[in-house]
Amino acid sequence: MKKTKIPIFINGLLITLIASFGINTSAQEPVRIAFMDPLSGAFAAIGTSGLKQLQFAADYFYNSKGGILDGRMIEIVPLDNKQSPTETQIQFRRAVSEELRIIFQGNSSAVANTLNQTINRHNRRNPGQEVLQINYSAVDPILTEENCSFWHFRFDAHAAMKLNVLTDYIAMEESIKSMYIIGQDYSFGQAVSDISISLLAKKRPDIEIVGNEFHPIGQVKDFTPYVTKIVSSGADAVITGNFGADMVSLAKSIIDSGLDIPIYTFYAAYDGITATLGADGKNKIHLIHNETSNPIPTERRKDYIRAYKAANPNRDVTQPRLVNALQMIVQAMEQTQSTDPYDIALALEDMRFTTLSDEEIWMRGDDHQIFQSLHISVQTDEGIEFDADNSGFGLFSKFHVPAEETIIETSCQMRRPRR
Amino acid sequence: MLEIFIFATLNGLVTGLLLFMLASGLTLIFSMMGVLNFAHASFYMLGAYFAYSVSLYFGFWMGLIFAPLIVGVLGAVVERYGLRRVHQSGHVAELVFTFGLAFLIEEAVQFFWGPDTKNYQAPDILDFPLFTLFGQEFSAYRGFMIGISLSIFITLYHILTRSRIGIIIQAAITHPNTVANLGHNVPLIFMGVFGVGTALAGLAGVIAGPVLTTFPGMSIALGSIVFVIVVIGGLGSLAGAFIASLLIGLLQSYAIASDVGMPELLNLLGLEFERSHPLNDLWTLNLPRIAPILPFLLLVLVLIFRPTGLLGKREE
Amino acid sequence: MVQLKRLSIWIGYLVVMLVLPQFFDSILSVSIFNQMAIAIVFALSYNMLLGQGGMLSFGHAVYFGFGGFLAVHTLIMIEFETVYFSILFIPLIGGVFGLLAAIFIGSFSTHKAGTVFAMISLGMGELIAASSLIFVGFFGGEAGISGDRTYGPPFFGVEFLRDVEIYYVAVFWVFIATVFMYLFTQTPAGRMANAVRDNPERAEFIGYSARKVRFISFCAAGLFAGIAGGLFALNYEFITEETLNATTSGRVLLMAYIGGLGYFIGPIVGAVILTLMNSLLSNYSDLWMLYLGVMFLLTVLFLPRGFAGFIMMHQVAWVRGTIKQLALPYLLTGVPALLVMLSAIALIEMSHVEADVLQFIGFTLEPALLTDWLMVGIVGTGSLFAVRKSLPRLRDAWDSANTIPSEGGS
Amino acid sequence: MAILTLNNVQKNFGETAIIRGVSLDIEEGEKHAIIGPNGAGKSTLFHLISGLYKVSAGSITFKESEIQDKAPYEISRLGLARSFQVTNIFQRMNVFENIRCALFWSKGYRYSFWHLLGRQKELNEQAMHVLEQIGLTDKALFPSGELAYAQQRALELGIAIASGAELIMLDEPAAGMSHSEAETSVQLIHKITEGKTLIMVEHDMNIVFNVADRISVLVYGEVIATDSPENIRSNASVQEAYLGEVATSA
Repeated sequence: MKKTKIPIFINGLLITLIASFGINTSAQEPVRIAFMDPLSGAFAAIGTSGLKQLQFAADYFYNSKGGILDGRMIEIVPLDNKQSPTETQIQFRRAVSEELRIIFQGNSSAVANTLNQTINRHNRRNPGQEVLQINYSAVDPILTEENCSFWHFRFDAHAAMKLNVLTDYIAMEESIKSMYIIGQDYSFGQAVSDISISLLAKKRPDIEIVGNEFHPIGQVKDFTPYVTKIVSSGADAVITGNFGADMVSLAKSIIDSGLDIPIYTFYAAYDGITATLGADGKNKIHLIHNETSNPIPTERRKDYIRAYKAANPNRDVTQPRLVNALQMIVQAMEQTQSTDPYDIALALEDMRFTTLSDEEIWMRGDDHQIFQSLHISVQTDEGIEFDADNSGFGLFSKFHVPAEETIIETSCQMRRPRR
Repeated sequence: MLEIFIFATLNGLVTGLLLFMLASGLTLIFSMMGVLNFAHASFYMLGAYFAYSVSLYFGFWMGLIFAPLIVGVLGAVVERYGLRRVHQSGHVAELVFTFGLAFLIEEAVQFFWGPDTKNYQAPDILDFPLFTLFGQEFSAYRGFMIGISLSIFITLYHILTRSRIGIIIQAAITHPNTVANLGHNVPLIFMGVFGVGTALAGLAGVIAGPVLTTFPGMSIALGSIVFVIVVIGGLGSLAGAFIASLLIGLLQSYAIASDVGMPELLNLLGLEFERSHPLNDLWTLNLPRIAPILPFLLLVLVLIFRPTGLLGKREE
Repeated sequence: MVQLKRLSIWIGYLVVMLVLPQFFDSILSVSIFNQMAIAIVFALSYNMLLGQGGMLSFGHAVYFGFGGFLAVHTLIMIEFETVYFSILFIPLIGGVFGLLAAIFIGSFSTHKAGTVFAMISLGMGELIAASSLIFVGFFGGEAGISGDRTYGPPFFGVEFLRDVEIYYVAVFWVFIATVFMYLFTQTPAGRMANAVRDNPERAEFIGYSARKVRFISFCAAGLFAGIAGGLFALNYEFITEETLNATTSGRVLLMAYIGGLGYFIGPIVGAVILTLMNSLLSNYSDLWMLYLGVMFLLTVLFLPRGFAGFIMMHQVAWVRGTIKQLALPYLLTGVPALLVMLSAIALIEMSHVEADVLQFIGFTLEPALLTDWLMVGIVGTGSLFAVRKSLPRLRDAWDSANTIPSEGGS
Repeated sequence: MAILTLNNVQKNFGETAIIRGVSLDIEEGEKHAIIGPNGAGKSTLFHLISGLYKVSAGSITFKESEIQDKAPYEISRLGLARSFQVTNIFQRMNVFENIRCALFWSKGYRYSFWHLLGRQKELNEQAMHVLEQIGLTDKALFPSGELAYAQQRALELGIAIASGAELIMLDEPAAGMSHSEAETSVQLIHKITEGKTLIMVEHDMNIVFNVADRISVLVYGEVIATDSPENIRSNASVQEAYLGEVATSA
C-alpha cells in the first residue's frame, strides 16, 4: 500500500520546482553573469570551487560597494554542465532563454570548444542577441589559434605558453638528462606531449625523451604499472597534464615507488590534492601557473585571500584569474556604460589592466589571449603563508617569467562581426 | 626487460587479487541470487570512505576492522529491506535497483564526504620498501595487500569446502532451487551472503583506498570490470573468479608494460602509412593505450565462444 | 468504435506535440521539448528490446550514438556539397546506420538472451565507447564532431535556423517512429518477440528460431535508436562520444524502466519525466542527483511497473466509476507525505548549504539556528505521523474502489 | 507406413546412459502411448525426438527426413508438435495470443513484420476455433499465466495442436489433474487428435488404455515391449517391471 506515497513524492518535487521559479527574479535588475561548469557529478569539486570564488569576487569588489553601472548588482547564475559537451548545449539554451549574455566557463577544453562553436553559431544566427564566452581555464591553444573567435576571451595562459616557460625552466636544470611524458589520452594530454617534445628538442636537444605514454582518461585504477615503466626508463623528471583523480593517483604511485624525481604538472594542487599528497609531494610536485600563491606580492591581494578564507574556511583561492576576468569585464562595462557583449568585447580587446598583485596584464586583441607573468612553484611547507586545503603545505614560487616574455605568436585570423 | 616483467607481474598480482576480493563476493551473490549487483563496487568505495573516517580518530587498523563490518551490515540491510522486496518483480527490477543504488551511494558519498579527494594514508608502520629490485622499490603496503587478499582467498576456500554452511552455500550456487527444498532458511542465507559479499568488497576498499586514491569516482571504472570477471570466470565458480581476476590483473599490467602496438606490427609486416592515412588512428595504436579495455574484449570473445565462462558449470 | 478511439489517441498525441510550443515558447522549453522528442524515440526503441523482446541491454547507446555520428558526418557532407538533400531526412540516415550496426552486433549477440546477452552488450558498449576516443578521425575525440544544419536546401522556405523549426521536424519523426514501433508490436514478428521473451524454449517448438526472432527485434531497435541519434544530431548540430557510452545506455534503461516496461506508453512517460527532472531539477539544487537517486530507488521499490503501471492501476476504479472515492483519501495522505518529503529536503539542504541563509520554497531558513532545525523537524515528524494515521483509510478506500484487491493492494 | 522411425537411439549424460538404444516405428494415424516407471527416460526420449536434446547415437526419421541433427524449430516446421510435462506456455501473453502465435508458422507468416495481425481474418478465426476446441473461448483475453491449472494444461495442448501438425507428442497431458479433470482431458485428447498421429507419455493407466492403439514400455532406457493394450496388460515382464509396482503402490 505504500505505493501511493510515491506519486505524491513526485508531485511534491514538481511543486518545489514551480515554487522555486519565483526565487530568481529580483527587482533591482542586476547584471547577470552565467557561470557554467560542473557543479554535480565526478568533477563537481573544481566547478563548485570556481563558482564560490566568482561569487565572492563579485560580492567583495562590487556588490558590497554599491554595485556597478550606477548601482546595479552583479548576480552570478550557476549553470551545471556536468562537464559534458551535450549538457553544455542544453545549459547554453537555458542561458539564452534567461538572457544571460556573458558565460564564464573553464573546465575541459572539449567543453570550451563545443561552447565556442555553439556561441559562434548562435551569434551568427541571432544578431543582436550575442553571447560572450569568458574562458578562465581551458588551455587548448586551438581556442586562440585556428578556432579563435571574436566572442571568446581567454584569461589563462594556454598550454603552449605554459610549456614554453616550463621547458625554459627545465632547460636550466642541468641535472635533467631524460624526460618521461605521461598524460590522459585526449586532446590536452596529447597537446602537452607534442609541444613538450618539440620545445625540448629545440632548447635541450641532449634531453632524451624516454617515455611518451597515454592512458585512458579516468579509467586507470592503479598507476603502478605505468610508474614501473617510468622507473625502469631511468627518467630524471616527469611531465604530465593530468588533472583530478588521475593526477593524484599518478603522483601517489610515483612517490610510493620511491622515485625521487620532480613531477612537472598543470593541475596538481588544491581541491584535496595538496592535502592528499602532503609531505610525500614536498619538493617533487611542480606546478606551472599564473599568479603566485606564495609569496604574495601585495597587501591588497593578501587581504582578499584572507577575506575569502574567512568566508569559506574550507576553501582556497585557487583561480585568481577569475578575479582578473571579472574585474576586466566590469572595467569594460564601466568604460562603455553597456552590458552588451559586443561593446564589452571591443573594450576588452587590447585592454591593459593592473591586477591585485600590481601587475599589468594585457588582453591581446588579435586572438583574445591574456598575457601575464607565469610562475613555476613547488609544493612545500617552507615559507608558506597561504597553504592549500588547510594542510600546512602550499605552493612556493621558484621561477618567474614576466608577461612580456610569455608572448608567443598567434596564427589567429579573426573574423570580426560588424555592427 | 626482466625488471619490467617482474614488476609487471607483481603489479598484476596486486590488482588481480584486489579484483578477486570484489569478485568473490559478487560471484557468491550473482550465482546464488541471480542478482547482477551493480552496486558492488560502490560498497568497495564505502569501505574506503568509512575506513578513512575511522582512521582519522582511531587509526588505520581500527578502520581495517570496523569499516568492512559497517559495510557488511549496510549490505545486509540493503538486501533485507531493498532487494528482497524488489526480488518479486524479477531480475530486471533487481538490476535497476542496484543500478540506482550505485548512483545513490556515489551521490551520498559526495554529500557526506564532499567531492574532493581524501587524504587516506597507509599506516606508518607499513611505510617502508619491502624490497628493492633493480633500483625499484616494492612497498611493504603492497605486500600487505597481497597478504590480506591471499589470506581472504584461503579462508574463503576453507569455509566453503570444509564447513557446513560452506557446503550449503556451494550447493546453493550450483543448484539454487534444491537448497530451499531441503528446508534451509534461504532468505537468511541470502542476507548473510550479501552481507559477507559486501563486507569483502568493503575490505577491498579499505586496503585499496590508500594506494588507489579515495575519491567519489573510485568505483565507476571498477563496477563493470568486476562483472566481467565473474562472467569470464563462469557463474557459480569461485575458482573461475580467482583465475579470471588474476588473468585480468596480469593482462592489463602486461599490456601497460609492453611497448608494442600497431607500428611494431606494421614494421614486422613491412608496411608503412602516411600520417594522413584515414586509418592513422589505427596504425598508431599501441597496447598500453588500450589496456583498460582489454577485459571487455576478452568478455565478448569468451561469451561468443564459451558462454558458460572459463570454469562455469551452468548457463544462466 | 474501438478503432475510432484508438485513432483519436494517435491524433491527440500528434496534436499535443504540435501545439506544445504555442504554450511554452521560450528557447528553454523548446530545448526541453527537443530533448524529450529524442528521448521518447530512444526509450521506445529500448523497450523493443527489453520490454517486448526480453533482452536486457547495457549497450543500446551504441546504435543511438553511431546513428548520430553518421548523421553529423552527413551534415558535414551537405555543408561541403558532397551530397545534396534536405536535412529533413537526416534522422533516416541515422536510422539506416543504427540498423547496420545492429545487424553486425546482433549477428553474434542475439544467440542467447539473459545474462549472456546482457554481458555481450555491456562488453560491446564499453569497447565501442573506448574506441570512439581512440579513433579521433571519425569520432572527433572527446570534443566530438560538429556540423551545421542550415546549409541544406531550405524546406518550403524554412532554413532550420531556430530550434523550434527542428522541433517540428522532430515531431514528424517522433510520430512516424512511434506509429511504426506500435505497428511492429502488431505483427507476427512483434508478437513472436513477446513469445520468445516469455518462453524461448516453447517458441522453438512452434516453428520459430528464438535467435532469429531476437535478431529482428534487435535490428528494429537499432534502427529506431539510430533515428533518435539522427534527431540528436539535428538538434545539437554536434555529437560526442558521450552519446554512445555506458551512461547514455544506463539512462535509457532507467527511462524505460521508470516509465513502465510492460506498457507501450511506459517509455514515453519515462522519457518525459526523466528529461524534465534532468533539466529542471539541476538548476535548483546541486544535490539534485541525490534526490534523483532516491527517487529511482523508491520507484523501483514501490512502483515495480513504473509510472505507466501506476496510472493503469486506476483503470479498474476508473471503469467502475469509483475513482472519486479515492480523491479525498489521496489528498489526506498526499499532503502530509508531501510535507514529509519537503522537510526532509529542507533538512538535507540546511546541512549542505554553505551560506548563512537558505531560501526554501519561500521560507528563509538559517542553518545556524537550532530553532529552524527544530521547526523543520517538527513539521516533518508531525506529517509523518499524519501519513501513518491516514494510510489505513487510503487502503480501505482503495480496496473498496477496486474489485480485485490483489491488483493494487499489496 | 511409419511416419516416425527411431533407429537405435542412444543418449548419455556424461557417463550415465539414459537411453540405451531405442528402436521404434510409429505408424501414421496410430495413437501410441509410452509408459514406464519414473526415470525410465520417457521425457528424455521426447526431448530427443523433438530436438531439444541431441542424440548421442542413432537416427530418427520423420516423414522420410532425418531429424536427429535438426533444431527444434526445424522439426516443428516439418509437422511435429509437442506439449510439455511442466506447463510451458507464454505466461505474460493472453490465451488468444498464445494460440495465435502457435499458428503463425503453419499459416506462412514466417518472420513477417509487414502483416498487421488485426487484419488477418482467417488467422484470427482459426485461433478462435482452436480456443473453442480446448474450451477456453471465454478466457481468450485472460493473461495465460493467471489461468487455473487445468486450463493451463488445456492451453498447453492447444499450443501443441494449433499448427495442425501431423504428429502430436503429448508429455503427460493429465499430470497433476483430479479424476474428473482427467476425464475431460481424455475427451479433449480424442477430439483434438482425430485423424492425426499421437505419441503420448502418461502415468494414468485409465487414460493410456482409453486412448492408445499401441503401447511401448520403456524401462531403464530400453523398450521392453511394444504391443496392443490388451497384450501389454497381459505381458508378464511388463507386469513385473512396471504395472505390478503401480498396482501395489496404488
